[in-house]
Amino acid sequence: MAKMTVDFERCKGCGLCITACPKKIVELQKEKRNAKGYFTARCVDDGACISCAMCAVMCPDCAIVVTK
Amino acid sequence: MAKMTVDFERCKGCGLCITACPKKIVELQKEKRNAKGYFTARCVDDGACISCAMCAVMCPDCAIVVTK
Amino acid sequence: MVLERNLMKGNEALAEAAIRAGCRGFFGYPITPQTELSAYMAKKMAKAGGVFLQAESEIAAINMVLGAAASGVRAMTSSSSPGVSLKAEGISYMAGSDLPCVIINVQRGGPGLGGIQPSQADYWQATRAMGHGDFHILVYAPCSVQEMVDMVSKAFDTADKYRMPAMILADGLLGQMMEPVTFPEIKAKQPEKPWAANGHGGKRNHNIINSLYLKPEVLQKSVLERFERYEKVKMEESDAESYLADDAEIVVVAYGATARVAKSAVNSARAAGIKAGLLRPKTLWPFPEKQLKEACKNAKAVLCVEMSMGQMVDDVKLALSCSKPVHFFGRTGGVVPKPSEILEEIKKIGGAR
Amino acid sequence: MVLERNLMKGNEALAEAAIRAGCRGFFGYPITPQTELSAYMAKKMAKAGGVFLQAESEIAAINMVLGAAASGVRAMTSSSSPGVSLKAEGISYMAGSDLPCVIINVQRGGPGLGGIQPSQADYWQATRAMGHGDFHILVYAPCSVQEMVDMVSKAFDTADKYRMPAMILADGLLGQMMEPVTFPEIKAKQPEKPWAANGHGGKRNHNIINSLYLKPEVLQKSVLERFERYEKVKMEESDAESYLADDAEIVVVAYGATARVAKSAVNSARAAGIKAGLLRPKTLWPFPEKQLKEACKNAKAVLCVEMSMGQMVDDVKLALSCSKPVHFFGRTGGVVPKPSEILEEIKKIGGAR
Amino acid sequence: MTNEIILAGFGGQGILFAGKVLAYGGLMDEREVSWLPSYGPEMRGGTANCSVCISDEPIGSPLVLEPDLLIAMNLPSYNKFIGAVKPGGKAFIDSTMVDEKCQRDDIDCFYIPATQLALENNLNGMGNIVLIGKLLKETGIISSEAIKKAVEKSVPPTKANLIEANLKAIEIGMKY
Amino acid sequence: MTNEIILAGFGGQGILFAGKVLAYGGLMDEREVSWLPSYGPEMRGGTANCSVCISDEPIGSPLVLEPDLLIAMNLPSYNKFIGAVKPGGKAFIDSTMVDEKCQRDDIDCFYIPATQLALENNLNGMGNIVLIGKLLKETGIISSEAIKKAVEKSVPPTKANLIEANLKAIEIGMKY
Amino acid sequence: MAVVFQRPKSLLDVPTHYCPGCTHGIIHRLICEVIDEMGIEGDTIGVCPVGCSVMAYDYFGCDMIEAPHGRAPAVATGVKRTNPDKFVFTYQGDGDLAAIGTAETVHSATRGENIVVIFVNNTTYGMTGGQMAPTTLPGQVTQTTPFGRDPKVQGYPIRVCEMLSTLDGVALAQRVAVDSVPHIREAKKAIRKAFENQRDKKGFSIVEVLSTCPTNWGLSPVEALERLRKDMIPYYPLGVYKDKGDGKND
Amino acid sequence: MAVVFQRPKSLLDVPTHYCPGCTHGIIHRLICEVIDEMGIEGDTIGVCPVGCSVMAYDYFGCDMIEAPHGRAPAVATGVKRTNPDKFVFTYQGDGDLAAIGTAETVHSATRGENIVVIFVNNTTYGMTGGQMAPTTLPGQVTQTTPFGRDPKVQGYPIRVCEMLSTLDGVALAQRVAVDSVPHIREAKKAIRKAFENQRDKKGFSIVEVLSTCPTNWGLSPVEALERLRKDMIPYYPLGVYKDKGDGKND
Ligand SMILES: Cc1ncc(C[n+]2csc(CCOP(=O)(O)OP(=O)(O)O)c2C)c(N)n1
Ligand SMILES: Cc1ncc(C[n+]2csc(CCOP(=O)(O)OP(=O)(O)O)c2C)c(N)n1
Ligand code: SF4
Ligand code: SF4
Ligand code: SF4
Ligand code: SF4
Ligand code: SF4
Ligand code: SF4
Ligand SMILES: [Mg+2]
Ligand SMILES: [Mg+2]
Repeated sequence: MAKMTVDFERCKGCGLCITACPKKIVELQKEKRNAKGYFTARCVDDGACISCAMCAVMCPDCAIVVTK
Repeated sequence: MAKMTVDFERCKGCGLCITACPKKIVELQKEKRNAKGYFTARCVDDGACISCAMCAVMCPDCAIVVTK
Repeated sequence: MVLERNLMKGNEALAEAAIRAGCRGFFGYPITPQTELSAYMAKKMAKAGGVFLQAESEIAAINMVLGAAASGVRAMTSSSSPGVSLKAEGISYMAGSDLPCVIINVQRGGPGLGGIQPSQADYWQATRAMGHGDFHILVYAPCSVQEMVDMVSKAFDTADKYRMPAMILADGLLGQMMEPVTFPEIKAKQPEKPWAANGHGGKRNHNIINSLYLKPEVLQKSVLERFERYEKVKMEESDAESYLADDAEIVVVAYGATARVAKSAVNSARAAGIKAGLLRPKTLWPFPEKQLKEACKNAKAVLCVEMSMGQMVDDVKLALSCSKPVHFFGRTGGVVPKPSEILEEIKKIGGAR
Repeated sequence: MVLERNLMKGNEALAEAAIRAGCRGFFGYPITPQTELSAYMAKKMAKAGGVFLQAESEIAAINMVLGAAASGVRAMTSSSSPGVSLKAEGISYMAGSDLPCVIINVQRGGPGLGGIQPSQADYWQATRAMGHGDFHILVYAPCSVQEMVDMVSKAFDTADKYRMPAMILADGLLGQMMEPVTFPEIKAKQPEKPWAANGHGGKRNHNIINSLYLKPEVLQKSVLERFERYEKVKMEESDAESYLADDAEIVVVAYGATARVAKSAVNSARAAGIKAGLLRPKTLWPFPEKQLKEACKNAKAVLCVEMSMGQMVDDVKLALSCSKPVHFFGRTGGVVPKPSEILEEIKKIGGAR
Repeated sequence: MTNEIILAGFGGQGILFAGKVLAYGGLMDEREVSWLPSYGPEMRGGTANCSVCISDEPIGSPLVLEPDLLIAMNLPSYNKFIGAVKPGGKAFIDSTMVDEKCQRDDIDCFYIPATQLALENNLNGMGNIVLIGKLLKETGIISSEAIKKAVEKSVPPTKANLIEANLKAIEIGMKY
Repeated sequence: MTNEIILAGFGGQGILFAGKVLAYGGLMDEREVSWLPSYGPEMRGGTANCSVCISDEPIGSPLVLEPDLLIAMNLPSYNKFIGAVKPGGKAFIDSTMVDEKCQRDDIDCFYIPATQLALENNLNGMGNIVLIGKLLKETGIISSEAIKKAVEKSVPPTKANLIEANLKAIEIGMKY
Repeated sequence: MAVVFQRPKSLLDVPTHYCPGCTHGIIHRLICEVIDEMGIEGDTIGVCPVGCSVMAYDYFGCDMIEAPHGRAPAVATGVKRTNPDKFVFTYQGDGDLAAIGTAETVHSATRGENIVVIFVNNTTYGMTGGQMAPTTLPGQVTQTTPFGRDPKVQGYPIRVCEMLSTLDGVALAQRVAVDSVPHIREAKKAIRKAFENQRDKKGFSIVEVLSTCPTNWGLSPVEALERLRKDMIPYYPLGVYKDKGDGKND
Repeated sequence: MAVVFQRPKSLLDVPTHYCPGCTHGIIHRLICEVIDEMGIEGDTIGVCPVGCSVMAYDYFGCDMIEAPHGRAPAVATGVKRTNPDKFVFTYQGDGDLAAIGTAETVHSATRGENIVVIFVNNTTYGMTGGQMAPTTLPGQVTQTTPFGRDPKVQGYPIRVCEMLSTLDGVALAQRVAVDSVPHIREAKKAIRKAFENQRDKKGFSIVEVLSTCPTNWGLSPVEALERLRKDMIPYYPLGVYKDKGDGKND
């Protein structure tokens, strides 16, 4: 299981998590909008993730869970 | 004419002028109440009055006129 | 046990009665002619285990009441006309949030700063439009210091029962006068308030006290539900005193301090051979329509007497379906009508028949 | 000259109309659904040589209006229901100080925070008790963006004429919608205001703008004088639109946005062979009693339609001296009634005859 | 039977207290009573007055406009109210404070140097109660047991030591 | 004859502007018109929609609940309004944004990849106007001179350079 | 024989309703002296509060407006904004300005409204019979603090000049007193500076005047002055809290 | 596999109505983290403002009350005074707290009400579509300052922490921001301290949080954070403006 997971329906695609990630491994996917119409964030390199949770701390919508 | 004169009907007998006079020559008379029922102030020693107007400056009711 | 009759100022009696009725939060702001109420609370409330706080304004006061009431505490505020206007928004919020409380208005002459003498010119505000939106508050109209006492405790109970604000609509005369008064023992227990926001302790879902409903249909539903409760209130809570009305050909309608004067006039009229009677509404909202109709069953004419330009007249006409002539005699701006003036009016109407 | 018809939002049209009517002081505080009015003023007022200031609250805003009006300037404020409640004290002061001004209420659903959709539930507040004390304000009820424009300038003129506050009682629908509108040229000159407190320049006694009268008799005199003026206002200023009422057996009474819907329903009713008509009050205070009576002369029943729980009903009954059955159909909380619903009611009443 | 009384004087002369004693007196006689102060900004440092009603029937307006009985303790209040006394009424005037003599012949006026009497009897400031004594003597509207109880009721517990003095002041007035 | 139209989509898609163009079009044809936005907190970052009425008679309620004509520019608004369209009505759906196909057989549905078409024609963000073009083609509710004037009226003076682009977008829609 | 001291012209020659020894009267006179000296009576509009000075409109010779309780600065804003060339001042008590009117005070200050505010701090609500005011001192007995103001329960007094001097719109915030002739002279200078600021369009000027309420303090007028000196000045130190001076540090 | 980060329990698991990237959401979470850590959800009553966070009652798991615009501190006072053992906090925007609610803010502060005030400063009225707020920066374009806020006309922004720290009743006045992870961590500490102050009966604690309004600023969420950093923090310096500390200097 990935260390950083985004709740697809909760994410609003604001991109704040992207700015917070020290590993620069968070991106907005451009494939599928959620029901509210947003392209959501995701971690593109699970291996590089250090579970620092900075993305989650920055997320205004509590859409991110981080595990270790 | 006296240097310090008190408007008999305007004076409320508060005594603040008394505290202000450097010559200690202001007093409340105890003889006659004005229409509002107050014993009013007066200068008891016109000769000693130096026309400093401190009594008048202190009077909340603008009841004092000072001349020189 | 015979309860001792003591002389007490109306304003102080209101305060004592509130404390006895279990009021544990009083928030007020000084204004003549009701200042004694706060002064009394300042002395007595803390001893009764309650809170007296002088707020920074009438607006703050009503909102402190809102907070205390939201947490389930019996709370009260008191003011006089201009100060009550400032509470309009807050009272509308309390009504919209289904919160009980008691508001005292010791009316004075208006509009604006007006004067500080007795008046009844806030009738419309109290009964029709204490703020924006569709809502009502209970309005009690005492006519003696004793009735102030009795109505305060009634007001708290009824406010709790229907979850709505209640007002005691008094005036400077009643607030300032001393009369003999007794304080009956309070027996009724306060109801549970499972809706209160006072900490769920992990034992229930969180409670929300709120008046916002962004979806019109949902807001409409909440208003309709409230108006159903109002229907019940109308059925059960309207109250009036009927005096010599049974055979009365002229019924005087007056409330509060004015009703005292009117009663004297009615007595004089009877003494002069005129069949006069009195209907004194004790609740202004709900207006005692049934009682008024009953009181006027033999009436040829009705005389409404108020310390205002005639604000209750509409209610009197509507209650009677405009079926009888409704005359008006009023004084305003702090002038208290004289019994002789009212008698004069009664005679005029009697003669005009 | 043909005046160009442009599409304009109701709120913006109100602002533009006020500027053209000579309003030179606008003081407001943001609230949905009337924010565009302030935004428009922010852009345009300074260019017109006037003052736009966003106040710290509705209370500050109405008191800035009081100040500007006291100095003789045409001044206006605007808000929506909860914000209008906060102005209650200030409006009562302005009435008590005989000051003209214009107040806009773009009504939304209440009570409390309520919602932000259109409503007419501040009728009682506007017509009966905009604050404490015995007083009235002029209340205009536009039903289109064009009428908003026309009534703003009428309101300023009439307010000045009688030295009393005037209100435009609109709603979220009228405020938010765009419709074609033209701005007729203003020709009337503003009246002199020798009573204004704007500096006596050593040329006259000092002017005092005040509502305090500590002697009850003096306060009463000032109220009585004001009510004499009100009588004149009632005679001269009440206004209504009568539509297909002449032979109508069912007269619908509705104002503002609701009247638009009601008109559609009346048309449908006529199409269905029912003799329906419409009486649309354009002034709510003074209420157009004469016009209503005239419109109902052939009516068997009256249907009052409002976006409220039925606040105008009393006025309709009283104007008709309760001589005809007055039915009510209402929606509240921001729900706009549908023409079909009103038609249904008309049919029901028609059938019930 | 209804007694309508106005008491008037300067603030500080104990006008409201005297009115309260009367009202309590009526109450102790098991009659209906009311007490109403005039309130307003002019109270402070200015005149004070109050209305007292004592009656066998429920009291209508507690506001007395035309008193049967008047107590006047200074010139402004004397001037203000003497004309309002009902024909046949009685006025009790502190002659220490009021020089004038009433010209009306349809009322009874009593001139009592109440302030002076109080002072002479070491009851400084109890001229108000001396006047009450005189009023009771001339009208008998309150029984003597009642007035005693009334004084006890009216004096706040913290000042119980003043009860005796008040009773003495009443006596002085009664005897004048 | 009355046309009741709802336009709906995300905030930012130019829904209110498109409605204004329609309303101005009606006005230019000297008909009665009204335009009413849905307003509320959900507007921001959420859905936007507005009601437009174009009529030969005075307009009653400007609030359209059951449109004859619907323009839907995203899935939530499509879902919200498609069921409300009057039988016999027409729906214009931006198929770039809405995948679904309507199941109703009592209305006519037109699927236009409007956002895509705009993009392809260097008219990024003018999918709204492309849809207007299509609507006009299928309904003819506004004359072509009127719609030209309407665009001129609707575009703020500071952005006059966009008039051409808008007209082009209408053409694209008309041709689709 | 020269007149050394007499009533200023703009202080109307009528008796006031103030209690004996109440220093409201002194403050009135100082304002009028400044108005006379600057020759601006005809260009001045005063705004009265609700408080003991509610009837000041009968005493000042300039045009006057009676404002709702606490709202004088908003009323003054309405006048001044639409009459920028006139002088506008408010006269307000501590209940009026620092309790119910807090928002209007703070916002007219931060907006830098070009008006003069005369703030009469007598640590009580005089008009309504002596209740606690925001400025009531700790321990002070009032009608609503019968056991003395306890800051733990009724909160701490507000020091208005200190608070307002944190706001950029304030040109002058100065506290003065009227308990003695020297202090009265200083008070007048402050009031004069405030009016000059307005003339020079410098913005919001507030002069807080420590004043007495012998009646509700239960003291003689002379004792009241002593209390002002002994109890009030230590808690409310006199002085200039903010002065934008010649405008260079705007 | 250990969970390093997840939603705090007292932040209800429902979608919010906030715009994408609006930092209201972060501030909500921080409060809930503190509530959870202190284990006080069941003893806490929150008071919502009128503003974008008006519906916060749907998001916080504790009991909630919706106050009229600006009156949250008065409502909180009513709750806290009658329920002294419960935790009470308000959550307010800059329009709510610093404009219409100024009097309630100042007075609950000077009374030392033992409550927590979370003050979300986003330099605009978010809810109503972006009008000028008391904290709108000079030059900032809003719906009601279409030509940019001109302090000479619309007045100067209020610095709330600076103003309130002049009041004796204030236990804590601290300004924080949520533009970066370190700042967010600091913000949480401040909120924690505020709640601990309440537990320890120290009085009024206000935490001013500099926040964004991407929608009304017309910026993307990421740009909005940059504006917060570049424009807001210089005008509203972060830091502790008042801290009664361990109560020894009470
Ligand atoms: C809205 C409103 N609330 C309350 C009052 C009652 N009131 C009259 S004066 C006053 C306080 C006056 O105190 P302050 O401002 O300190 O002036 P002072 O009398 O001490 O000079 C109050 C509360 C009122 N008139 N209007
Ligand atoms: C009495 C009253 N006035 C005005 C409003 C309208 N209103 C709603 S929210 C708001 C301002 C909100 O701004 P802020 O407090 O800064 O919160 P934000 O939305 O920025 O988070 C206003 C003025 C209202 N609901 N009630
Ligand atoms: S947990 Fe840290 S490293 Fe992993 S995605 Fe989040 S911010 Fe990046
Ligand atoms: S911060 Fe949260 S809401 Fe924003 S893009 Fe990242 S996961 Fe989505
Ligand atoms: S003028 Fe000076 S010396 Fe003369 S009485 Fe007055 S204070 Fe005394
Ligand atoms: S100060 Fe004035 S009012 Fe007071 S006693 Fe002296 S003259 Fe009379
Ligand atoms: S009550 Fe106090 S402030 Fe008012 S006039 Fe009397 S002494 Fe002055
Ligand atoms: S409008 Fe601004 S403050 Fe409100 S939710 Fe959107 S971004 Fe946040
Ligand atoms: Mg004071
Ligand atoms: Mg904000």
